[in-house]
Amino acid sequence: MNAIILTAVWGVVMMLGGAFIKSKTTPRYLAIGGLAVILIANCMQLNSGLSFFLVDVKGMLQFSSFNLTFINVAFGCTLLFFLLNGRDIEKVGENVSEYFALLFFILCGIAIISTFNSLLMLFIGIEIVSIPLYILTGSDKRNLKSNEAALKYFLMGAFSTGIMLLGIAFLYGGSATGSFFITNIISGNGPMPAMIAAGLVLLLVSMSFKVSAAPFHFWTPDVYDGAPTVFTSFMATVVKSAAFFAFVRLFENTFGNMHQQWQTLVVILIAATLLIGNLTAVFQQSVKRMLAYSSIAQAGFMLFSLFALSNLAKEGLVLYTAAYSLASIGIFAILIKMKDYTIDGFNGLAKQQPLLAITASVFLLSLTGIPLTAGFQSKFYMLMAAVQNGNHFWLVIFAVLCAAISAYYYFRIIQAMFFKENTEDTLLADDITPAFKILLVITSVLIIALGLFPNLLTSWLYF
Amino acid sequence: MSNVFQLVWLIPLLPLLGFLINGLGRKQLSKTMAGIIGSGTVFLSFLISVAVFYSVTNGNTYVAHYFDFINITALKIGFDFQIDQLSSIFLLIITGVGFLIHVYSTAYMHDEEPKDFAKYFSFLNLFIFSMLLLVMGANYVIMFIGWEGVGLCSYLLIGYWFKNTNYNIAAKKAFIMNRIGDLGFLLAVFWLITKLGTADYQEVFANVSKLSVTDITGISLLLFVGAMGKSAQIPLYTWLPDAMAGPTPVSALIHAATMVTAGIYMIARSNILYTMAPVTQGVVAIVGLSTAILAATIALKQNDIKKVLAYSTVSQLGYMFLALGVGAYTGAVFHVMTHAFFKALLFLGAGSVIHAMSGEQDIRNMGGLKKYMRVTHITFLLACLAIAGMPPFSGFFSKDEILAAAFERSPLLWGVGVAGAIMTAFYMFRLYAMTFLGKFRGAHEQEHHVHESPKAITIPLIILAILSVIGGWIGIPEIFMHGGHRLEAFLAPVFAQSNALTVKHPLSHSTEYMLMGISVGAALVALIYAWSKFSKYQKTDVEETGLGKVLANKWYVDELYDAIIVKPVQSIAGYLSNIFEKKGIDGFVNGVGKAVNYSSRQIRLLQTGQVGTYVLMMVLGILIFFIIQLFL
Amino acid sequence: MEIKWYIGLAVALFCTGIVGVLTRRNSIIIFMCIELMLNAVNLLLVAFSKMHAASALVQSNPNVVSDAQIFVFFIMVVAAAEVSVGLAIIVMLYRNTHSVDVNFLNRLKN
Amino acid sequence: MDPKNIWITFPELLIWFPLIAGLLALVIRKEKTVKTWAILSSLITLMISVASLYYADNGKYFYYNNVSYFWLKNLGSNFTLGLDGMGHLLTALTAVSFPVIFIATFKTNYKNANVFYGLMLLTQSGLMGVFSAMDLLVFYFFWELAVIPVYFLCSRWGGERRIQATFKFFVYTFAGSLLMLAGIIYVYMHTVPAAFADHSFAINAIYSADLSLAEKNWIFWLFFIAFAIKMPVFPFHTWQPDTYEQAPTATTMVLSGIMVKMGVFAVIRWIIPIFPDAVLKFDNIIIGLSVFGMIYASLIAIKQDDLKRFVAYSSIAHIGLMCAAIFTKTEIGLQGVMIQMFSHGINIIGMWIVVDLIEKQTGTRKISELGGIAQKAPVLTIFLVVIALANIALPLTNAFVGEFMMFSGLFKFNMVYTAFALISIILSAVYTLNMVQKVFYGEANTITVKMQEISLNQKLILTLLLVFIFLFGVYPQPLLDLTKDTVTVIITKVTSIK
Amino acid sequence: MSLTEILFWGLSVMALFSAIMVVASKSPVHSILYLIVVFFAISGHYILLNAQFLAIVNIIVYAGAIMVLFLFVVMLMNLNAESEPKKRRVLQFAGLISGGCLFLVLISAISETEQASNMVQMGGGDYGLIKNLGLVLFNNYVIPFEISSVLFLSAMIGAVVIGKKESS
Repeated sequence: MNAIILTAVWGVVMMLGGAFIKSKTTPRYLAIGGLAVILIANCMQLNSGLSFFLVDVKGMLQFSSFNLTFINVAFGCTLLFFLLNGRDIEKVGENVSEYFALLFFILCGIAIISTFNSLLMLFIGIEIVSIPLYILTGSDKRNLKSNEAALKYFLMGAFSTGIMLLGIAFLYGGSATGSFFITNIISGNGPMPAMIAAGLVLLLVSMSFKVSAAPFHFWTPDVYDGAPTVFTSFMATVVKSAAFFAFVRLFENTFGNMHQQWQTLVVILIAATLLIGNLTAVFQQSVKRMLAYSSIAQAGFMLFSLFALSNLAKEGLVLYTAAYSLASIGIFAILIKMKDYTIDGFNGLAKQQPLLAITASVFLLSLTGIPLTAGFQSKFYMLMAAVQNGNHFWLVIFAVLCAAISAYYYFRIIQAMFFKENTEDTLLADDITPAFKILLVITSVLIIALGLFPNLLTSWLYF
Repeated sequence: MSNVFQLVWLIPLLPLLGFLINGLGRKQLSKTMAGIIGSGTVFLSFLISVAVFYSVTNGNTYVAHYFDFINITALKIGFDFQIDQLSSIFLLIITGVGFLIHVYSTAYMHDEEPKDFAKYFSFLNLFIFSMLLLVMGANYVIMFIGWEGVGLCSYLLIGYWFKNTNYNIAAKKAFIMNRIGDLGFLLAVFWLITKLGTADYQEVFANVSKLSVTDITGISLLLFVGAMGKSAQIPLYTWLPDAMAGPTPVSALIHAATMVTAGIYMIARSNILYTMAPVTQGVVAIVGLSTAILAATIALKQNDIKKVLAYSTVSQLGYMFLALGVGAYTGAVFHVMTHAFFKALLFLGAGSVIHAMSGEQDIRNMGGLKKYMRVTHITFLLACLAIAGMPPFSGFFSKDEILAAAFERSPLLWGVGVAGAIMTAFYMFRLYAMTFLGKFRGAHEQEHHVHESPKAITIPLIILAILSVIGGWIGIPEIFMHGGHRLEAFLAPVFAQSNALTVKHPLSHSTEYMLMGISVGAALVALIYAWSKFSKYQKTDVEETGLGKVLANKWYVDELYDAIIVKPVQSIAGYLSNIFEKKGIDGFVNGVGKAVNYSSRQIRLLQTGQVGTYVLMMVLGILIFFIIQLFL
Repeated sequence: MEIKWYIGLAVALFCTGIVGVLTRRNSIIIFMCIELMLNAVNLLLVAFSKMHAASALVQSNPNVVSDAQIFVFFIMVVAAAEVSVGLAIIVMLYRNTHSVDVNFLNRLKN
Repeated sequence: MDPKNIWITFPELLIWFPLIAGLLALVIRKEKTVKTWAILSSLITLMISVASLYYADNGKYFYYNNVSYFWLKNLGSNFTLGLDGMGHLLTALTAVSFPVIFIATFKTNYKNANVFYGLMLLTQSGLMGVFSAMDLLVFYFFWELAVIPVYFLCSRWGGERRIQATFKFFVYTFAGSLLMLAGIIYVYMHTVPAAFADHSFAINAIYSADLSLAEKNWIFWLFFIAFAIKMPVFPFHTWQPDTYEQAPTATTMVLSGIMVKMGVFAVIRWIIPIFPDAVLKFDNIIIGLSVFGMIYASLIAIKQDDLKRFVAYSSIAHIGLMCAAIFTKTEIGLQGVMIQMFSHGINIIGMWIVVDLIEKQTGTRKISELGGIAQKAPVLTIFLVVIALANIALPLTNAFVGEFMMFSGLFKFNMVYTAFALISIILSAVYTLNMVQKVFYGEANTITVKMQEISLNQKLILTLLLVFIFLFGVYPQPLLDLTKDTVTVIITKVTSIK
Repeated sequence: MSLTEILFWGLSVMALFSAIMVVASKSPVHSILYLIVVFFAISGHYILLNAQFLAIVNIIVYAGAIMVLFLFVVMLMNLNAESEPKKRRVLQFAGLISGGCLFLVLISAISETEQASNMVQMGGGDYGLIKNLGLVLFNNYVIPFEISSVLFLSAMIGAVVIGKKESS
């Protein structure tokens, strides 16, 4: 509860701050400080179940240590994101504190969808996440790309909302007791009534849309490409992770005991997502767009948690979200500093900015899933969960082959940075502050630490 | 006497030391020093060998175990030496003849640079070492070590003048053909190991009864393949003539006296296997005989003095295999010995001639040398008589024994053998006559500096000449002298097992006399004819025609091999490396990459950038999911 | 009245909305079609609520029905919020390009 | 003192010391210093390994050679290291090779030498890990980690086509090891849960995994393909010639001398004990493949004009024999493989050193352009000839023992294969002698005329290699004793199910 | 055929027809007007189902506020029939087909099940009255109610951020 309320409140604070604070940098510090406090508060709730607000949530929200840990991960990543990219947020437009306010509202939504227990909360939460995102996507108003992205995102997002609502309606209609609580929509594990099935498919589709799983991923590349890069970074990491978390929680609690009856759909989703994501990423010239596709590819791997729906899978999901978010935030942070977003723009970066190059390669290796990085551990968990599940082992094989393809495009950047010379020696990246470098190093250290000892994170999930 | 056996390990070690000293110190050592070290070490081991020889006369066998070469539960191969009558004889031949040739070389190679001189001697010593290893080893693995070692040395020595590409090619050919033979040898050894779990002579021969007939036949045949390679039998004989590229002493030592007889040693060593495999015996006999004939025919038309000798070597080796094939192991060894004497002598003589003619090898440009080089001439003549099988020279006894044994098996073998003997007599005396008789046909400046060779060359010649005269008297057949065949008595323990298995039905004296008479008489006729024909030979530049041409071109065997083996292999290799590897396998691997790229370029077109199409896709997706979920 | 008729009607409206989204290029119309879809859902929810009201288990859980109607209420709330943002975006777009055609801007693709 | 509480064990030392040394090397700026440091540290590693060989007897000194700490406990994977006979052998090879490589390439200068040597040392640490891992997951970790530095080494300091070639190598091996990962997980999921823990990656648990025949038969391939790519076995070999050709020679030595052994090692350590039935089922296919690969590679080697490619293909042929010998599952064959792993490492590194010397001096690797070096550099020639002859397994050189035993193992398995395999022995003689003749004999030409005799330290190194070659050629017994136990264990795994 | 049924069918036909007109009619203004008609029809249905509160809210919020907003925007841009370029026939056709298929699939899947024949309680039951809804809303649904304020806040900020003219 702490997280939800505090973020909402802090969002309001930021909003009002926008009205009174003229300085451009203050909102940043305000936001960072606030988020830190919120993080601590959430930790307190996680540790000792201590909540500042005694609210009877009527079972609509559920604050298990599992959910709270995920909120920690999401907020932690966001904090890192603020620290790394605060200055760049200021560059986007002039109403900085509004952006921060929106970001806080999104965090509030994230807190909701990672603790929801009723379809209503899910719906509201997702809307709270989406609507500010539409705005942030379009926040670079002069830039037509940004406009286009915003429009596309908005229209398709609204459309998917419609789909989701129809699904919810069918679930409500189909459920014997007529309830919106995810846990008692279905009782027993008999064959699925048609209405429930219809609702399931529609929900699956709309959630797949949110986590950009093929064939419902089409908005992703365009929106990620068009949105201001800072916000792309946020969207592609924290928001997507949260969506995944909601996705898995929803399906586990609602349809968990009919798992076998809808696994096929997930298999199709995974196969399509992995294939399209990886294959399309190969040819991209713009790193930003390539990362967009790679995020689709990574989603394919995360979907394994939906495929397996075991404790291992859920641990894996949290680990994966952490690993993926850390690495992507890092690589985006570096990308933002680059002058030229094409892969050739990275040529010879190792000469000019060795530290950037090294950390960047750590992030990329983690995304590829090389051992010693968190990326490997998370993929490893996912595959383990999938194998443990027992069906469709071929899917695992397929997944690892796709991972091999992913090495292909991630390493293109590494090659550019280390083994290619930049022909005209212009400055490749600018305003690299020492603090920024330190943060990058910290991030990579985190990644490697998680790669060595995933228990650091997973051990928080249950107790 | 046993203390002698304690010294056995010195026999191979001394030449090895010589090799090391000469090899490492070749920059520092003077020629004389190198020569002394080279010959001295061999001489010492010769002395020890003599002692050893006398201590095995009483028929005992000595096996020395030094350390485990390979020792695992499945297989134990010790680094062991076995000294018995057979090996001691070979020890004598190798070290004795080897020593003479070392001495000879000191003079023959005198024009070499000091360091090359030392190198030469180190190689010679290395060869002696490997050869000794070959004959002393107490199991097939040690034998194989020596076996490949001598192959290596012959490679190094043939290619001694490494600047000349043809020599290198000849050396390579020798090595590779030997390798082909070794393949057979190895397979045989593996077979033994697989069936008996050991490669020790004594254990193998003791348990030979455990082997099935197929096993024995297979093993013995494969061993024989090895012998083909080393001892230059059909089809692997073509390297030997080319090997004449090496310095003449090398040809004398390796390609006449010792290495090429390794095959005979090996078969004699494993005689029991052959006695128990009649099929193999047949094969051996036939291969041997046909080699003898083929080589002889080729030798008829050769004009290079060393080539003639080389082919005669091949054909003599053929005789030895004939002997082995018909079970006359003693005869084979006997012939090895005598052949070692007179063939070494012939080569050394030829070397002396070449030396005198300052490198000229074509006998058409020689003639009338007898008045210039007395010693060489006499010794050479003696050797020719010996190889032609004229009594009482050594060759007569050994060859006669072989022919007799062949007759026992079948008169046909004998007949062909005699034909070979006749040709031998003919081409040897053609050679002799064209070289020493008639008048000098060489250039003038050559004539001026034709001279008798120095002592270091002539003395070995004389010693060998004596040996090739009297060498045969240790094997006088029964009919001349009772118990005259001392060699047979001496070797009896080695062949005891086989003799026990073979039923002897000795020829009546009359037949034996008749056979001898025929062969000797025929040979004599050929001899005289050749003498008279070629003593007044005139250089003519008429092209050889018909059969002559074929013979002069060695039945075109090299061309044949080139066409059916070398060329195909080369073209296959070319195809594989240029087409199959690049286009095929690597093409596939890169093709995967290309495919990924291509499909990437295609799939990304789905991303049309139009909301309409995106939503359409989504709706289609929904449709598919519905159908799957609700109706399947 | 059997529920299937309501389902039929709602789904029909919903699909009409979808068809609209698929076939039109004017972003405002598309947006309106989406609103149509939402309303179809609202109708369906209310119908379902009354269906559950008819079934016996209402007694066990009295506010099954009102749950759905409140859900509808929230949908309307959200829809209102969405509309404000959506129209804002469309207007912004119009300001920059003087067009409301969804395919007019096609910089982002492949 | 009680051996139980010794504070560090040999495998740890062997892994951590190179790692730390490498990290230190990264920060040293001066080139000379970093070179000396690299040599020094590798020598220390060598000493450590020698010491470990002294304590090799696991019966007596178990606690010196085995260690395990908790790692991913909840996954049942502990950080378990251990050195058995095979481990000792290969760590020793690694420890010997690196100083040799460093000293031999002392003359070559690299830009940012510190990074170069740092990465080299990291590679060493990774290799040590691979050879001493007693936990499947740990093994996989090191298996990947050993490759990453090599990737950077090759693509940073390699030849002009380095990036593509190395990348091909990387993706190829990466794909392979990912397949293996899938297999690993599958096996792990079928390990019998221990009393308290869940499934486990510990070597014994993995060995006794409860897999049905059908499962074994196809999981086997997931592992085998990964290792086959690394070895490489025909037809997975095409990355190798390109990589060897493009990589900097020092790295090529590591690749060919040690890395390929990873594949062979892994097959022996993991495949045979885990999938004995599958091994029995597929041995014919694989041995056939390997034997064909031997002949194939030898034939191609005949046609190679580039010395590096030439060596690469000859190495493929040798590896083919090792692979075949492993799958004969005979004691003698496996012992042969053990010796050959060591010998091949020594010999091929020697080959590379000579090739490198020639390239450095003449600036070309084209066999057709060289010739007559024997006049200019007789000593070099002698070394090359000896190494080349060792490479074609001439008796009394180390390779002979190995190949002899492997062949007789193969013969035990099947005579026909042996006959074919032996053909490649002939071919190897053909191509080696061709090379020797074309490069070293004949008249010196304009390119080779400026060849000079090799320097002292190179002489020393090559002499050292020669010592190894002849020592283990004449008296291989120590190696055999070292690996005897390992082989027996492996063999029993197979024979027990027959 | 009872009165409610007649009303039901009438309203349904009206709703469907005008919905189709929304999609089909050229000029945006017409579409908006048709949409308003749809909303009215749906409100009618709500009343039939005795959900008065929703009926009213629907009229006020949708037909009143939202549609007016739409109308306002359309007027502002003075879009007319000609301003919209034709979409490619193929796409339109495909859209039509797939939409129809979706309809058929859903209906055919659901209408057969026994659930589908459950009766709907027309009229009766006072769940839909403001009083009850209000009670439930402020007891059980206070959390979402509060939280939706966040939604509105963000929507508001969004409108501001996007609508505000950038200085410079």
